[in-house]
Amino acid sequence: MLRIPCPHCGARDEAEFAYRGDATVTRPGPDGDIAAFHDYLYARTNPRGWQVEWWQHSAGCRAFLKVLRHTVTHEVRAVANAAETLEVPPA
Amino acid sequence: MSQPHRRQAGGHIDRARRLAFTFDGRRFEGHPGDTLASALLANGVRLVGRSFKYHRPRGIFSAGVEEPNALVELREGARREPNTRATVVELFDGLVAGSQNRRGSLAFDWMAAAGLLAPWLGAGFYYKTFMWPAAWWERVYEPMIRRAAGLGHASGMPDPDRYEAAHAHCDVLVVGAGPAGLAAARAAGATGARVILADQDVLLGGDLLNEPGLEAWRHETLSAIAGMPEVTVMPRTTVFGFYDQGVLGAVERVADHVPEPPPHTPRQRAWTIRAREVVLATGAHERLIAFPGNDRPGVMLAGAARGYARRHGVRAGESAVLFATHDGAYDAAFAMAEAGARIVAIVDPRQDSAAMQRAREAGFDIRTGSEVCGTVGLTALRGVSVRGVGAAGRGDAFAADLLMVSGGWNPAVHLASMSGAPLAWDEALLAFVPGAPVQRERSAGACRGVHGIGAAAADGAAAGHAAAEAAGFVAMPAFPLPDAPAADCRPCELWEVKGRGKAFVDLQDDVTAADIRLAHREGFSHIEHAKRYTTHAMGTDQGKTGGIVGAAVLAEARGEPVSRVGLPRFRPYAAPIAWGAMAGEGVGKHFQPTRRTALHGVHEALGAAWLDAGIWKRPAYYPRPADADAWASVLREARAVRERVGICDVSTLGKIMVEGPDAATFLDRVYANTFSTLPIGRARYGLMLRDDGIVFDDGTTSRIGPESWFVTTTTAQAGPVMQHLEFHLASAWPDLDVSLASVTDQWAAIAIAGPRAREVVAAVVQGLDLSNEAFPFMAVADCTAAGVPARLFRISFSGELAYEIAMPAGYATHVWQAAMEAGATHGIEPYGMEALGLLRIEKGHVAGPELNGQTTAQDLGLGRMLKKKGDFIGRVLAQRPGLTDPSRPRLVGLRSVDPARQIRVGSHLVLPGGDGRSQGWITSVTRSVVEPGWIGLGMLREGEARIGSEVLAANPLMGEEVPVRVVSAHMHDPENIRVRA
Amino acid sequence: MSAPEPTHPLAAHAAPGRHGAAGEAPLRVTLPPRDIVQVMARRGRADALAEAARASFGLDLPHAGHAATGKDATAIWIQPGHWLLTAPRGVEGALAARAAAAFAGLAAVADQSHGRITIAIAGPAAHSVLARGCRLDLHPRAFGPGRAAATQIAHVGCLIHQTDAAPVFELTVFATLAEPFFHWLMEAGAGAGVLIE
Amino acid sequence: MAGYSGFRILLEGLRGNSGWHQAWRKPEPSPTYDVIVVGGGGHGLATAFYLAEVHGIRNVAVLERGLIGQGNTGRNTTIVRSNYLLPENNNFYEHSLKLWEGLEQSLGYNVMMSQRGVINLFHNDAQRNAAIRRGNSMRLNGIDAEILDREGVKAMCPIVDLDNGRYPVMGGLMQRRGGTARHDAVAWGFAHAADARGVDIIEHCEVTGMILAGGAIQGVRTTRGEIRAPKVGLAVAGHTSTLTEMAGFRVPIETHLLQAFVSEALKPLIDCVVTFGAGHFYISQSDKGGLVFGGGLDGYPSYGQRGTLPEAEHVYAAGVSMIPALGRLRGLRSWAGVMDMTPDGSPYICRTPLRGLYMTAGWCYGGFKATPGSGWCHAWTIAKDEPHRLNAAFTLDRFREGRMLDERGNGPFFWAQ
Repeated sequence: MLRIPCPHCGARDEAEFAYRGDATVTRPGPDGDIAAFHDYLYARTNPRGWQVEWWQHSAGCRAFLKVLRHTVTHEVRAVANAAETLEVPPA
Repeated sequence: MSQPHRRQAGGHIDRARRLAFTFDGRRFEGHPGDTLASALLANGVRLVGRSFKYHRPRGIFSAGVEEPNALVELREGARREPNTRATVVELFDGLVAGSQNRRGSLAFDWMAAAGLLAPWLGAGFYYKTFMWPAAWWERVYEPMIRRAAGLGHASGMPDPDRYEAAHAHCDVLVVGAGPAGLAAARAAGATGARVILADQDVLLGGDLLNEPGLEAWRHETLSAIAGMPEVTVMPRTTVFGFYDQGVLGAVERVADHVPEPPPHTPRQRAWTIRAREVVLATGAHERLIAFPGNDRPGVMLAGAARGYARRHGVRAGESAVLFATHDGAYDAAFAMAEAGARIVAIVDPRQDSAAMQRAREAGFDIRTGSEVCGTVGLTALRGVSVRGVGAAGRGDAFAADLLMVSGGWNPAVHLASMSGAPLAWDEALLAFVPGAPVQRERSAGACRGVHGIGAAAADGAAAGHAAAEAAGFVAMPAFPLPDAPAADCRPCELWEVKGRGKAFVDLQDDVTAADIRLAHREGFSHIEHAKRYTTHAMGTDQGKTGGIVGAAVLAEARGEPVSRVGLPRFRPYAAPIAWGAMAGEGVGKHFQPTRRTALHGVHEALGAAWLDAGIWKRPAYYPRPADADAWASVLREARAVRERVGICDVSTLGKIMVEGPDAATFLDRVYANTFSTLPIGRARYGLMLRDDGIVFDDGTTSRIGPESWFVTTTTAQAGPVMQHLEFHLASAWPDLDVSLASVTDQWAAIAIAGPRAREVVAAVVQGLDLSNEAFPFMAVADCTAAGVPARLFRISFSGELAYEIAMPAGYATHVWQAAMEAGATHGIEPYGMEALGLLRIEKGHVAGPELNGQTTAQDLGLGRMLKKKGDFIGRVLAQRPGLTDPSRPRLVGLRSVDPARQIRVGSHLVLPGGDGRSQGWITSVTRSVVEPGWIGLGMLREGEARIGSEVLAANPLMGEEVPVRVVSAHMHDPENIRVRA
Repeated sequence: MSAPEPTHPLAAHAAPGRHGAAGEAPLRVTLPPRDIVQVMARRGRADALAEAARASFGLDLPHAGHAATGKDATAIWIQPGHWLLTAPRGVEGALAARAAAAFAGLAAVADQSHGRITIAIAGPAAHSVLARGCRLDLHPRAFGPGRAAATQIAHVGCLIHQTDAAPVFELTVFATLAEPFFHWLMEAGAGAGVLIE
Repeated sequence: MAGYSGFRILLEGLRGNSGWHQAWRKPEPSPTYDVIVVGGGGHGLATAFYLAEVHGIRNVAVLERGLIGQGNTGRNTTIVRSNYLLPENNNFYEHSLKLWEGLEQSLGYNVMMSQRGVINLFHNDAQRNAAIRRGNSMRLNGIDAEILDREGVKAMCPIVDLDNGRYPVMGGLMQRRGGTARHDAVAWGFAHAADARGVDIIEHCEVTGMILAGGAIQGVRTTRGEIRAPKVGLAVAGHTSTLTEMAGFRVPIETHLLQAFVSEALKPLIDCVVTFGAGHFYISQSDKGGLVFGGGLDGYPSYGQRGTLPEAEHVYAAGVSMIPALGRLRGLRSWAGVMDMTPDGSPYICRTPLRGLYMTAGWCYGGFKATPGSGWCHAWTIAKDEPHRLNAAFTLDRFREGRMLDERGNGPFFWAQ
């Protein structure tokens, strides 16, 4: 079971969180065209390894968090607030 | 009722008390401290079950969770538990058990005829036959196979017992309370760390329970642990799984040792344990040796026989042969001799060893360099054949009723493996031991190959210290460890004795060494393929005693070392777990919480018929004695709204307070239509799209102040909309200063609708001019209603003049009653969801069935709402050709041509005289009060062009085909005169 | 017409008296009436908001995971920039009006007095009862008086605020889900016994 | 090689079962093939079988990085059905179901296809209406479907508690021709039959790179050397993104894990496949007697092939809610597969941006029942370099065009399908 260290609430069980997609894609601005929105919504790197993801602490503080997590080991290495940037470590 | 095989004294048995039980209807007695297996053995019951495939007679093979054979149906009636291992059932007074997987009696199971067909029933035979004729599989072959297969019978009745979930946190979790686990818990506990010590047994001590000489140390250790306030001891608790990030699952058997749970007590409790550090002290399972006839009742693991003799004071046999490949098993012979059994012979493939010397000094007949090559007996062992290792022939016969076997020990690495740790081959022990940990865990004692009580305890103490230190605690001084010489458990390599007859590697599923070799011949040479092809190690025991033996047979066939072959991957669960325990208490009525509005009691008092809307309970309609049926109630309620006035609880709609300097900008982006232009004190219907251009939700949203908005959502999407808003604020527009608060629970809401609504509302609400000029359609104002603060909206879902009064939820009943009183003279009637649906279908308002996540704004006739200027969620991708395709089905109204013929939601629309292909479908249906008959809404290709024509509502599922006329979706008051009245 | 007494969602479910087993140390349960206001800080106005809270309510707005009690109100951190301000039940809307006045321009204020209800539990069984559904570590080394945490118990969102080491926990839940939550609490407490006061 | 039959079993039994040979050869890879299929699960093996059987293309290699049938083919809950709403889906799955119905005879291998009926329970009007729409869509496309009332459900599956206290059962949508099959045998049967037609099945051969030239694929690099072919088909459920990354493009796929469970073996208790409508849960009973059951995704991307407790607890709770008699039975094992989840829940069988590279992917958790249909359509697409009409809609480009196949309207969220 995942335990995600919420920067506000501390380590909490996976059951309190909701995954909300790849956080490395950025929503295009008002000038975005179909291709840009297509890539934002659909095209995925889907790495077998480290990935930065959106998770909402939905049953806790409701913050949307960026979580650096490994998709094979499930290790959570870093959690940040939405405005912060998390770097994906080299493979 | 004597217990002829019970010792006079010794062991952890309370001989002063007697417990009566029955097995297959025969009455027996045992004592507290017994397992069902030990009590059966004490009474001389040897035949306990039948095997899976060949229905061979089987007895008690082990003394623990690893038991493959002695599976029984425990208890009766709704509490019957099939496949229960007699070796772990604590005996209680009144226990009832029966044998399983037999046709006829246990002694004369006619399914045992399958054994005669064994040459044709080898591994995977069923993949190669039963193919012709094709139709026979379901009719003939499969039912035959299914009846023959399976083990015990489920009761088929609802389980009467209750289960609990529970959560725990600790610094150090110690799994297993044998010598290593006890020492680990004591060492870790002494540091002040929070420790949980869990063991599946009722008595803690593991192998110490077989050593009377070490009882003092066991007691002293337990009392030391009991004195540590932060150490929690959990007996009868099986840790079944090691999950990511230090989370383990365990099941505590709270009331399995009594006939039924006492009041307010669950049968079992499922623990989720979060541990910073884990010490695995799970011990080892003794392994079998594959030799012909190694399954006969009376063939038993040596350690089990020793345990029955020492712990339970039971002789598993009166004349015993020991077949062992290492010194660690010899104590079984001494234990049996102490217990009064005759040791017929000790058979050992080795030539000499320290244990042999001692055994020889004790006067035992040792057959060195020998192996057991066969057994005799039908439903119980009568004799054993012994020959020189690898020799030909049948060997020498020895009469015996117990054959104790030990091929070495398999460390119980299940949890370590589940934690992610690789397994490493230990050439000395001929066993897999845990490799380098991946998680914060360490193994101690026999589960990593450290045998002997003294050595295991020392290993456990070190692990406990290390774990506590790793968790940030300071290690404390050492404590005395048990002084016990360790026997050498390194076996000589002997996995299989080849000969005539079946040599089983998996006793439960009847997998023989020959099956493994057949699998190899057929190319299923990898252990995972061989396992699946033969079902080796897939029984309830998961191959705990024979898994490695099968791997070794495969290794020999492949000409490779066992270490190369490996074991199949370990998956949860370490031992089978009760379904009810995993489910916990959130089942049945409590599977999901029931959400109730503040007016729930009002609806109850009105005798509402209920419906489920997500987790909400909502009134469907309010039946009255005079109503002939449900439709009569619904039509009556709807007619009241169309003709007079009705009142409805609309509290379940999602309500979100949106406030801040950027609130208007935010709403313009999340709604497809414009909100920033909305004046204060006005509401507007809003449409939200998803980013993919599909309609997400709708609702009316009001401007309460310059920066303050009151957003409503549909009932179903309240949660998703909130998350959608929060997500975009956090991820896409972090620059916007907007606060969101869900106020769904704070505000209850009542709709009052109908031509007389104004009079009723005017009588309830104070301080507002309700004239059409002062308070027109889509007006919003704060007010007082029946003396409580409230907010009034002039909005309509029904197509009539209507208002919604929102008030703090605690006052909802008060306001409802005030409205009912005020409406009495106007003939007010409460209406439920069915009438609400009727009214909105007549009006052509879309709702859940149309907003189903597959429709665009254009599909729903709402395309004109999309703003032309400015960005909003869904704008770009809504322009994709597939979504703007004019041939997409569009929303239309439908009316049954024959008013008496019912149409149904889910019918497809097909063209009369056409090819029968679906041109659309019906989304919503009701009977109409405006123009009697059946009407509906639907999605239809070229819908607008077909208005006025007839199509067929095809419902082949129910054998119906009903002509319907395509009409405008807005069947009632299309000019909106009534809502603006 | 004066405002009537609001209906409590548990009025029909929390009859005073003993429930469950007849233990010597039952879980003691009360339903303290509370006014509850959600306070949501404006962007960049945290310092001014904190100052206003000190001035008007005599409390320091607490950090994540904590609660702070002032002269007549308690503030509980619930999410970044959001607090629940609670006080014993008073005149309808008065706490919200006070907060709105005190925090004008600094925070949005939403009255939640009817949207949330508070259940207080006390007694030595409180920890083990909560452990039946609460996934958090409430051990004195990890939690304690003045600590607060939002979580989920039996599928219902629950704000846990420990007010006393005795221990006493105040559990604040959504009003429309109060009944199933209370049912869970009664079931969880049945083994120890429950005394509804 | 002699085929399998009851007669041969009789013969072999009489001579000590010594005459059985490898069910498929273990060849060394050749340097070139006409077609390489990457992935030795059911879909890849079926692709190879139909290439040989239908299109006469026998110079085919199936490259499997581990053992055949050990990925999702061996990790599912063995359900076979074609009860879909959208015509693009139900026509495809119906074709697949028809292939299933004759699979034993086509392959000469008993995959134990058991048409015991699949019932989707519904618990409220909205669910019933959706079931009727789906059932009628099936019927109008020539697929069997029946609507069951409460008594009908009781007759098919008496152990279901119709009144489960929270969400009483209103009825069910049943596809009688749906059922289960023995998952491992599907891989072995396709392997056996493809091998017999000349296909090289090469295990322990992991693809590590793609050989590209001029915008077209030339072959693959593997742990056993370079293998060349003008056409390469991917059938690597769960790992599609890893392979397409080698080919230089991204696909609309996120890999998620799905748990499955089996109970201890029992005498016959449940005779059909039944799904709970009020929570994620479905169950059937294997011929060996184990109850095979599962639920929804754990909810986050994972290649880990292991599930976690919270979703398992939900599955068990839903199970007891639907069938209270399950409470005293025991869960024996749990495991997880990793799924290619797509943003509309529907698959891809198509050409790719790279010439000569094809894929069958994105099966979400519907891959097992699709096995023969997927292989058949994939083989067609490879052989003809264009899709069959049955898979014409299963393209990667449908999201650019706005032609999603969103069966349940859950929106563009991989984890919500």
